[in-house]
Amino acid sequence: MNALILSAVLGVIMMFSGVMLKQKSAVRNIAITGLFLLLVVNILEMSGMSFFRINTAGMMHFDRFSLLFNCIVFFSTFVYLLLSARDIEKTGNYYAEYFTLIFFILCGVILVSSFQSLLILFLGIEIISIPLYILTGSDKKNLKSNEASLKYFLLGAFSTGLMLMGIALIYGSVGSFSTAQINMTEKPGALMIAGMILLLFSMSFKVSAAPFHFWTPDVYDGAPTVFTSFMATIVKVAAFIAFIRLFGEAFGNLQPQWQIWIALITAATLFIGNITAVFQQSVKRMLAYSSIAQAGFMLLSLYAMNADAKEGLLLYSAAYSLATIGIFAVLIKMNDYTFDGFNGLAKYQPLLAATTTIFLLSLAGIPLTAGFISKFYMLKAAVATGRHLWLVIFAVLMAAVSVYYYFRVIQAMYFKEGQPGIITTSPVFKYTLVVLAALIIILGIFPNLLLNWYYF
Amino acid sequence: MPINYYIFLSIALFCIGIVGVLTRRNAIIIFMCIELMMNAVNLLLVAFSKMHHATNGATNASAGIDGQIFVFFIMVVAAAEVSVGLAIIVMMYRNIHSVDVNFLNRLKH
Amino acid sequence: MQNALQIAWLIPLFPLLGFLINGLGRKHLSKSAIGVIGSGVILASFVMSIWVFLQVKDGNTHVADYFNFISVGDLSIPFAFQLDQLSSLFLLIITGVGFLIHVYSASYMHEEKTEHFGRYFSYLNLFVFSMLLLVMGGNYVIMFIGWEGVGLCSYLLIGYWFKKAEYNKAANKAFIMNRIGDLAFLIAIFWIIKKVGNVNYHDVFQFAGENKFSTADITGITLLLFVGATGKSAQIPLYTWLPDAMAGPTPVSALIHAATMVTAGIYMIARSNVLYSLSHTTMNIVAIVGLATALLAATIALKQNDIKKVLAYSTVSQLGFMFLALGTGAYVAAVFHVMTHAFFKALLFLGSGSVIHAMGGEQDIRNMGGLSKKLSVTYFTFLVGCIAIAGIPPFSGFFSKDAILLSAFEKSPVLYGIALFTALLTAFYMFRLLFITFSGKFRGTHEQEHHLHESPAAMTIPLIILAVLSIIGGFVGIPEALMHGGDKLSAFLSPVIKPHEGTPVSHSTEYGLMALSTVLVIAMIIAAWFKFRNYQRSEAAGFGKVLENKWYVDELYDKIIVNPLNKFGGFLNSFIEKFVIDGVVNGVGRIVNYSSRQLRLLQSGQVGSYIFLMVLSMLVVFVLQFFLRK
Amino acid sequence: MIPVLLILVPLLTGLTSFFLKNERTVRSWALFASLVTLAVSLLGLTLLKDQQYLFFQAEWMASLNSSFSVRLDGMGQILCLLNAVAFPLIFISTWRSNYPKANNFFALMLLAQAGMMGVFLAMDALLFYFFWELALIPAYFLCSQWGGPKRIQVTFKFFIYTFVGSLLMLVGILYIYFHTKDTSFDIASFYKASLTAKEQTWLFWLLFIAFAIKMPIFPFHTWQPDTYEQSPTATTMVLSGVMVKMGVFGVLRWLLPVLPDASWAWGDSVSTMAVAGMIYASLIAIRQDDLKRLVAYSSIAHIGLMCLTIFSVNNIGMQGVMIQMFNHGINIIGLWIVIELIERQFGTRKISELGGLAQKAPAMAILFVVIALANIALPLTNAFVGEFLMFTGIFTSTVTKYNIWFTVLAGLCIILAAIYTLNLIRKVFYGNTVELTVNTSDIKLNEKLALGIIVVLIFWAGIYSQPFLDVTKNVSTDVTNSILDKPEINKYLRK
Amino acid sequence: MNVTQILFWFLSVLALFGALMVVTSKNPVHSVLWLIATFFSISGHYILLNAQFLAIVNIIVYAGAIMVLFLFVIMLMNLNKTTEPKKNRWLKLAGGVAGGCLLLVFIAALKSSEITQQTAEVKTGDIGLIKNLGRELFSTYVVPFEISSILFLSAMVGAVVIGKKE
Repeated sequence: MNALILSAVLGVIMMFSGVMLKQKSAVRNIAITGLFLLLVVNILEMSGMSFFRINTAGMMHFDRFSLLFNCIVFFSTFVYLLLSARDIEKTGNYYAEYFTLIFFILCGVILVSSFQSLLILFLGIEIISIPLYILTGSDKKNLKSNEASLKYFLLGAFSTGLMLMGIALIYGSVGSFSTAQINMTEKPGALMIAGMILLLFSMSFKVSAAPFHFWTPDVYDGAPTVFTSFMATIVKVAAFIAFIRLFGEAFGNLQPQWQIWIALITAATLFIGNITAVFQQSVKRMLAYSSIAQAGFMLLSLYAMNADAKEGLLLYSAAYSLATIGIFAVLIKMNDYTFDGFNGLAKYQPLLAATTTIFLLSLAGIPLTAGFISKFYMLKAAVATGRHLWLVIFAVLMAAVSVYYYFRVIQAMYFKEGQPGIITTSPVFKYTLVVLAALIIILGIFPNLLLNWYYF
Repeated sequence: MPINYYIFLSIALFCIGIVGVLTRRNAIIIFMCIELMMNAVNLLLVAFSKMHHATNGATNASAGIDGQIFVFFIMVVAAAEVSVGLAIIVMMYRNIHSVDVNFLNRLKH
Repeated sequence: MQNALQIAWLIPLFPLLGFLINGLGRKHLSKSAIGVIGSGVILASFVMSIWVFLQVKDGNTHVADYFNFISVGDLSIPFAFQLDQLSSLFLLIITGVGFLIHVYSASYMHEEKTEHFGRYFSYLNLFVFSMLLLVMGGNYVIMFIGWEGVGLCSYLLIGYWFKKAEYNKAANKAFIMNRIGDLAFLIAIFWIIKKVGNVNYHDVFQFAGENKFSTADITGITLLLFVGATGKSAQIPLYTWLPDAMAGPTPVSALIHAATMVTAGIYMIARSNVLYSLSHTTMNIVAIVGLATALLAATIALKQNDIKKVLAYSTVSQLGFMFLALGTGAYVAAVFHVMTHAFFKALLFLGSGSVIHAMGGEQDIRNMGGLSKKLSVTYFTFLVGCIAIAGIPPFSGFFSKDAILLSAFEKSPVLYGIALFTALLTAFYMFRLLFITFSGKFRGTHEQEHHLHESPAAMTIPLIILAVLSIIGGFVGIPEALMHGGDKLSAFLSPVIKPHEGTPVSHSTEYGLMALSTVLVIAMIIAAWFKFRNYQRSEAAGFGKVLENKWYVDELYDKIIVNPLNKFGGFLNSFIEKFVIDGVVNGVGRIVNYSSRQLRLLQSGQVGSYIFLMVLSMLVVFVLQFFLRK
Repeated sequence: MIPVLLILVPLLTGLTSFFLKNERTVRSWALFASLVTLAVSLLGLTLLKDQQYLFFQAEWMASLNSSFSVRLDGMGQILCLLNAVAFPLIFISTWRSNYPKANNFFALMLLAQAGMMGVFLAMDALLFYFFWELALIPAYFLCSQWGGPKRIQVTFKFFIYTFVGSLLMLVGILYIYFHTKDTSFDIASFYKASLTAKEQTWLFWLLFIAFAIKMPIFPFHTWQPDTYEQSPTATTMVLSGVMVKMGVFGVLRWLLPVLPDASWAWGDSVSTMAVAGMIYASLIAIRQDDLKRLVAYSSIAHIGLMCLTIFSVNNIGMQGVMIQMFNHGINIIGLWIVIELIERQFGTRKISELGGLAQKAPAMAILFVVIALANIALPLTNAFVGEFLMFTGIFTSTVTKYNIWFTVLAGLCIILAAIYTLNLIRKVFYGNTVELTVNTSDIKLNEKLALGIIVVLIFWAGIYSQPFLDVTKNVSTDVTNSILDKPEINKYLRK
Repeated sequence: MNVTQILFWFLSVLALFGALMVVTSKNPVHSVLWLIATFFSISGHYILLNAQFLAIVNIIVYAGAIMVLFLFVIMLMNLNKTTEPKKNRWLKLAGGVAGGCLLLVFIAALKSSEITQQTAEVKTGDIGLIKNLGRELFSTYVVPFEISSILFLSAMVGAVVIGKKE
């Protein structure tokens, strides 16, 4: 609750700071400081210091899982701002408003990570989505950005419709929006199952799982790269948390009904994400597909829905967000988003290349990186179910395919000759990248540094 | 009224909305169809709300009220969505002087 | 005096040292030093061998375990030497004849560069070392080490002039053919290990003695050992390397053909006589293969024009005789023939070397003739060799060959008949060689004629010594029929080789057979004299052509084994590997790429189609969930 | 203590190497580091042989029941020794090779060494997997950065291929993990895992494919010739000398004892594959014109023999495999050294373009011939001992009824090996010089030193192999008995 | 059939017909008008269900504000003519068939759902009254209510960011 209120307040503060302050750097610094504060108050809440006592009538519950997840999100956003805040400012004139929207989105993230009622889930998702439509279209002169925004909006609204229908059907069956109530259903009727499936679809849409992923490549590609970074990481993992909470807490007892569908969706997502990414020529679009592929891996946790899955999802959120933010931060600095644009980067920017390599290795799931250990947890969770092992094997095969496109970037950077456009980076940027890379490796070797928080 | 009537009516409206989304090319009309879908949901929710009230109203006077409140929130969200959505459509129109979604094909593959 | 056996490890050590010194110091030592060291170490071994022989003759035998060569679990293979009658006899032959060849080589190879001279001697020493290891080894594995060692050395020596491509090919051929035999030998060893759990002669023979081998096992083991022997001792089907091995320097041929290498097979079978005696099948096969080889090689030798090739085929043929002896159970006769053969074949080869030396490297007998005048020592010693190999009493070859023929007769008159026929052929082609080379007119170039000279003493003295040995060497094995107690060799070897248990023929028959063979041989010689005394070059035709081309066996092998193998390899390489196996692997990649390209099209950019696909999948899920799912 | 040092020394020195800028310094540093590793390895073999020095365990991922536990047992000893010996040899022999960005090169080499050390030492499945990949990544970068013209595609294929394998292995490991009694990654728990025959079967294939790709076993081998051909030779040495042993090692440590029933049941199939691969690779080797490819295929054949032996499950053979891993590593590094010299001097590896080197470079010729002959297992060289034991093992195997066939067919490869090796020697070293080789110079001191050491090792292990055999004695018995002593298998054995 | 039922059927038919007309009208303005008609009929349903507050809000917010906004935009863009070019007929058909199938599947799946026997109260029940709803909204649902302000804030910011001409 600390974080929710603070981030809403911070959003308003940002709104006004845009009006009051003329200096961009001041606005930026406020935002970064604000995020830091957010992180701090959230950690305080984790350690039991909750500033507000508000009765949510059982509609929200801030447990360790959600709080830890929020920590990850805030930290990722913090890193994201450190790396890319300057680039946010370059997108358009309303830089303060962009920060405002980011804070509002964080509100939504907090909501979806701690909802106990479908109403909150719905509100949270809308609070995430609506600012995102705007951010996507924030590069107003750019037709691609326009197009992405409109597509996102139309498809997003459509999926909202599906979700509402699902909620309505479930309400009809149960008579309540409370997840606990829903989960108490003894014998699910058609209404319940239809509602659940509709929710499955709409959540799949939000996490860009196949076959509801179609918006993702276009939107990620069209949106200004800084915001793609934000969308592909923080927003996506937030959707996942909502997903796993919803299906764990509201439909936990219906697992036999939905597990096979999740398995199929997982397989389809892995397949489409990975395979389609192979042929991409633009790194940005490749990353869009890769985010679908990664979503496929994260879906394994939903499929498994056990203790390992939750731990794994936390790890995955951290690993995936950090690495992707890192890559996007570097990508933003590039003039040319194609693979060839990366040619010879190692020669001119060894540090950038080295850290990018670590991020890519992490995404590809190579051991000693956080990416591996999180994938490992996912596989572990899936294997622990003892069923549908074909899915696990399929997943690892697809992970191997993913190596193909991630390594194309590495190949371009290290093994090919070329002259990447002039890249200017600040020292802070570089240090942050290095710290990020180090963090990914440390997390890869000692995942317990993060997971211990979950339990203690 | 048997609840099934309401269910079928809502579903029918909902599906008509979907058909509209599928068949129309005008972004505004697509958007309107989505609004239609939401209204179908609203109707269904209210019907359910009354249904639950009919079943449980004896023990709990406010049984089913949450359904109507949900409808209220949906309307809130819809309003917000419409403002943003129309803004986006207008922005789009400014740039390409069309609201035909078939022209949205720079981003593909 | 017991300690000769204790320090018998010196025998192989000397040549090994020689190998190391000559090998490492070949650039720093002078030629004479190399020659002295190279020959000296063999002499030292020879002296040691005599010492050992004397001890063994007194009835002392010794098995010495030095260290564990391989010890794994229950399997323990010691690095052991076994010094007994058989090995000491071979030691004498190897080091004795080997020494003479070394001495001869020092002179023969004097034209070589110091560096290569050193290399040559180091190879020779290594050769002797390997052979010593082979015969001294106290178990099959040590024998195998020597066995492969001689194969290696023959490879090195045959390819000694490594600049010449065909020499190298011959060397490769020798090694590979040997390897085929070696493989069989190895498998036999495994078989023995499987059954006996051990490879020590003592244990194996004891095991065999207790009749613990099943018939299948014993037949399998002995046959495999025999296949090994065919490789090393150039029997059908693995004999073709030996004539090609003439590519090496002539003394090397002498060493290979006389003292070492080719006798290894005989030694091995003689050593394993306990096993062989248990398997009649194998024995018959050995006899038949031996005889067939003897005949085949003899026919080929009839038409060869290369002086060394003739000798080579004669070796193959003689080895066939030895196998015939082994196959008929006359192990002693085989060993006896090994010994006499060592003398006269070394003599013949060295003699031919002397001729070649004199002719300035010319080896084709058609270009020789009338050399007897210029090369009198060579001529006379060569003549002795020919008489010995033809088997005219009282030359050594007579006694050994007679023993073989006799055992063949005891086994079956048919064998005897063919063997005798082969022996006659031997006499014929040897004297053909002699006459063409030494009689008649000189047919070479003028330069060669001018160059003709008798070889230096270092070469002729070994010839003379060997000639003497060829004459008297047979007296250790005079048949009982001629002299009571004359067969000293059998007596000497009796602890190792059980006396031959055949149905003995009567002495009168024996006399008859001896007389028959002697008379016929002399007749053949006379026939050869008339035919070849004034040889004129002529092209072979018809059947002669077939013989000249060695029955086209090499070509046959090329056609049915080498070429198909090569083609198959090429097929695997260029088709299976590239298109099938790699094709599958790359195909997976291509499929991924292709599906990527196709799947990409799903992302049409059209909102309508996106929603359509979403609705479609919803439909599918609903239908499946509600109507098809149980 | 020792195992930790074995991993840490190359790891840390490797990481520091990234920051050394001077090429000479980094070369010396890498050589020094590799010598220290060698010293540590030798120390573990000689002075500090007690268990307390050879075992180390530290907490790591306690929630998964996985710990950082490393132990030097016999097989680890011999392979770590190989690993430790290989690197100084490689560094010495390539002292004169020029590598741009030498610091990265040597750093990656050392990291690869650390990874392989870890593989050989790990006593925890997860740790094993970690190191398994850690060894692969540097190799990938080494090959793609410093390799031949087609390096990028080829190495990439190699990487993805092996990566697929290892991911499958990971799935297998996870499955076994959930079926251990105490849900632990510890090797002891793995050995006691309770798995049904059906589960074992598919787990077996999951793991085996990973190892088979690494070894490589026909038909999973196609990455190998290409990769060897395209890699810088120093890396090829690492790949073929040490890294392929990871596959063999994996089978010995993580497959046979963990899945004994399946290993026994599928032994014949695997053996058939191995034998087919041996003959296949040998026949192809005969037709190769490229030195590197030839050696690559010969390596496939040799490894095939090891695989065949392993699945014959026989103590004698098992010992053979273990020392043969060492021997093969040493020999093949020797071969690569010479090939590297040839390539560096003439710029070609085509056999058909070379000839007559023995005249101009006798020392190289002699050393090469010795190593090549060792490679075809001539007696008194190291490989003979290994192959002899292996063949004995195959022949006396009690688990298969095709042992004679396997022996004979595998034996054919001995002959084929002789054919291609001797042809190689003949064409490259003998005969007359060709245009390219007229002005050949002989090898330099450093190369002589490296080759000399190899030759010494060849003869040492060939003549007096007992010390090596003693090291692996217990391990090999354990591995063998893990299958043979199982009652349900034991009753089917052919006595 | 009493008045309620007649009303119900009338409103239902009107809603469905309106909805169909929204989808099929060539002229966007007609679509808007038909949509408004549909909304009115839905509001009628609300009244029938005694959800008076929602009926009013629906008319004010939806039919009034939102649809006017739509109309406004359409007029602004001058789209009141039949500007929509012909869409591929097959695609249209496919869309229609898919939607129709979905409808069929839904109805088939839900026709025998767990609550088939239940009925919705018509004309009775006071939960839909403003008083009750208001109390509930500002007690139990106050947090979501407040949170929805964030939504509006972001929509407002969005309208500024997107809509303002530069």
